[in-house]
Amino acid sequence: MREQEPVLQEHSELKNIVEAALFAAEQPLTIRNLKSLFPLDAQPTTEQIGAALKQLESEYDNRGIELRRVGKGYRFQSREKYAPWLRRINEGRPPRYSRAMLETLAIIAYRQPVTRGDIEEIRGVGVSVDIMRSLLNRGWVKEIGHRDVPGHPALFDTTAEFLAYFNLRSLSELPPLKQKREPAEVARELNLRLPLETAATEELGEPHESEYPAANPDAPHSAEIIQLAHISQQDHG
Amino acid sequence: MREQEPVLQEHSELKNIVEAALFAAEQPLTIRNLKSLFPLDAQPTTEQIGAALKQLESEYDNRGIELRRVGKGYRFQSREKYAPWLRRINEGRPPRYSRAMLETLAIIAYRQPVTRGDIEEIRGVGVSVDIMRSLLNRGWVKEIGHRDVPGHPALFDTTAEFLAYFNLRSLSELPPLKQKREPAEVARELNLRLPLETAATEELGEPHESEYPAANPDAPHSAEIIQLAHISQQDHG
Amino acid sequence: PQDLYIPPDALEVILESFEGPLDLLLYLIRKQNIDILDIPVAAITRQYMEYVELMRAAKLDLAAEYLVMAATLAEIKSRMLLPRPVGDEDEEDPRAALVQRLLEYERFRDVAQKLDDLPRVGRDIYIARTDFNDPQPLRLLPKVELDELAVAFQRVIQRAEHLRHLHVTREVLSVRERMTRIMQQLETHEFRRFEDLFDVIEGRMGLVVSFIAILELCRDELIVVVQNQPFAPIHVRTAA
Repeated sequence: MREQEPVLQEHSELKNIVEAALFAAEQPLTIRNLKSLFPLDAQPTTEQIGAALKQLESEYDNRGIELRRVGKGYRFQSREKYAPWLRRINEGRPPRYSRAMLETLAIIAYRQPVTRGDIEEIRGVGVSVDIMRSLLNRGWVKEIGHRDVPGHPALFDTTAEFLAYFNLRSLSELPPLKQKREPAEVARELNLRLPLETAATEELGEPHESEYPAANPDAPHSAEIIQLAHISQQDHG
Repeated sequence: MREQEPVLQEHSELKNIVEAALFAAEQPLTIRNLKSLFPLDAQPTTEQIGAALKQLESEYDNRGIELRRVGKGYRFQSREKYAPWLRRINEGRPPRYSRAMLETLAIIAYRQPVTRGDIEEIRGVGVSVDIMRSLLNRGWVKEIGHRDVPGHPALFDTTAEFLAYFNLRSLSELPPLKQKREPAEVARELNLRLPLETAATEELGEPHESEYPAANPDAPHSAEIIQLAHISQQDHG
Repeated sequence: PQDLYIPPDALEVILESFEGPLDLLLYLIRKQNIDILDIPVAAITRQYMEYVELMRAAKLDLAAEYLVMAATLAEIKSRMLLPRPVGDEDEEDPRAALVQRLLEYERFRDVAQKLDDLPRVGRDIYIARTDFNDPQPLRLLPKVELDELAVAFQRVIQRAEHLRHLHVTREVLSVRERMTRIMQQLETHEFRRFEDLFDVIEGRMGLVVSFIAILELCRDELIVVVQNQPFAPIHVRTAA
């Protein structure tokens, strides 16, 4: 029986489990990983796993995918020669910029020139180096100097390429904002670091009702329920 | 040449590309998706793609994984019988869903499109925002518009992801819903079973043998509950 | 009588497991092997109310729908008591609407269970995927619409307004800021008396904020609070 081990039947369960596991796992699986799929009292030997892998490797010869060893692990991957076709899978779905990226770009476009600190202040959260780097790499944003304050932070504005991409003749063609308030007021707020006093007086007692609408009034339930609760209490009390 | 099309060579490039693409894609791929892998001037016909899929299906017969259509797309997936082994790859336990969530999902799936009100009507209790949000976030359910009644409540139906998650080719593969009993029929049966005289006596506190046969040992139901109420009060009081 | 005793914890689990009044009613009906078309309303109402009382006693969040159903049952019960003209076949049984709802809910409750049993991704089946081996990965540049830019800016402004609104109340006495200040104070002095970290002039809010800041710093294990013996002075130092 021992010498029979390394030779597996064409569709042995062991081989099938190893195969399914390699496809289901997100990372390459080591022989140790593969062993641990089995309960302790039914664990295959390293040789058995090895034989299954070998068998799989040869079965996928000439197919669209291949079994590869990476480091100590094994995984299936598409064959390199089919890459030109596979690239088109994602073509229909171009990647999208993150919210953070779009907001950063928007702030630079509408409020240029700005420093990273300005952007962070407006967004209320930090701006990662990656975001700035991507925008610079894309050629939509450039550094145009430094603000003359302590630390001399870099100032950014948008480029001609940015205008060209969005088909704009000038920044004045950027879509206007649908303001609820005076644009000048908003602009002032965003451009300036408002001293605390100003902010306080401006904001005190201004309910933001439009932003947070009151709960939907068409809830006819509660009155009805209270009434019924009365009935129920009468009946049982 | 035409009649030769559906029969593919064992390792045709077309079949290999389809295979590699299905494995590399993040979602199930439709025949249309698969066609679009090829340049316009070299696009295979629907029949050719279909033949490749068929061939792949049979080649993966008896392996650890299988080709399966879910919704309109195709994907490779592990065979159900190997789940006990594969569960050990991923540490976390597979999620379990509450009855509230499953019932809500079932009502949407069988009755689509439905409003939240429809769901609440059937279940007899409110549908929590969390459940709807959870279903929407999982991508199993989507809003497809509003019902043209006062309040314009949102209408929901299930998505392709729902089918894919539950391994279904179409909604018709959902487990059958028990036949609905017509209101008229129910009313008639109720009347048949309730002679008028019985109605009167039953409610006048006379022991009703058929309801609680004295011989039946698990009749003292209410006593049991009252006793439990005591226990519970001790525990919480 | 094997199920006579249910431990209170288990009882709570049972009570919590009801998905609403219809579910509870179905349970009561099923438990006694009653035909759903032949519900003894008086008895079921009594049992239903007992369960509802139990839920109340267990201090469970009792959905309002349970009370609505109690009222409905009471109404049906009283209607059943009313004498009906003999031979009037058209008069609807008072239970008809409820039975209809129970039957309808039961269909979906049962099928939801079957839905749960369907083989599903991540539990019974796993998606078979491989890496895409691409020697020259194509760098697709994301597309952006001009409108998206405007929407993004709009969103930023709205959030900035909201944030600033919060700022006003927070800025005056920020716990975070106070934490920083305390850390600075501890940088210059290795040990500081606990009381010295408070400034009475700031008033009660200031004291509270300082106290919360100290608790936060303790929790983050940035500072250590020491007291050598009961009623001895309390000292604070940085954890490092």
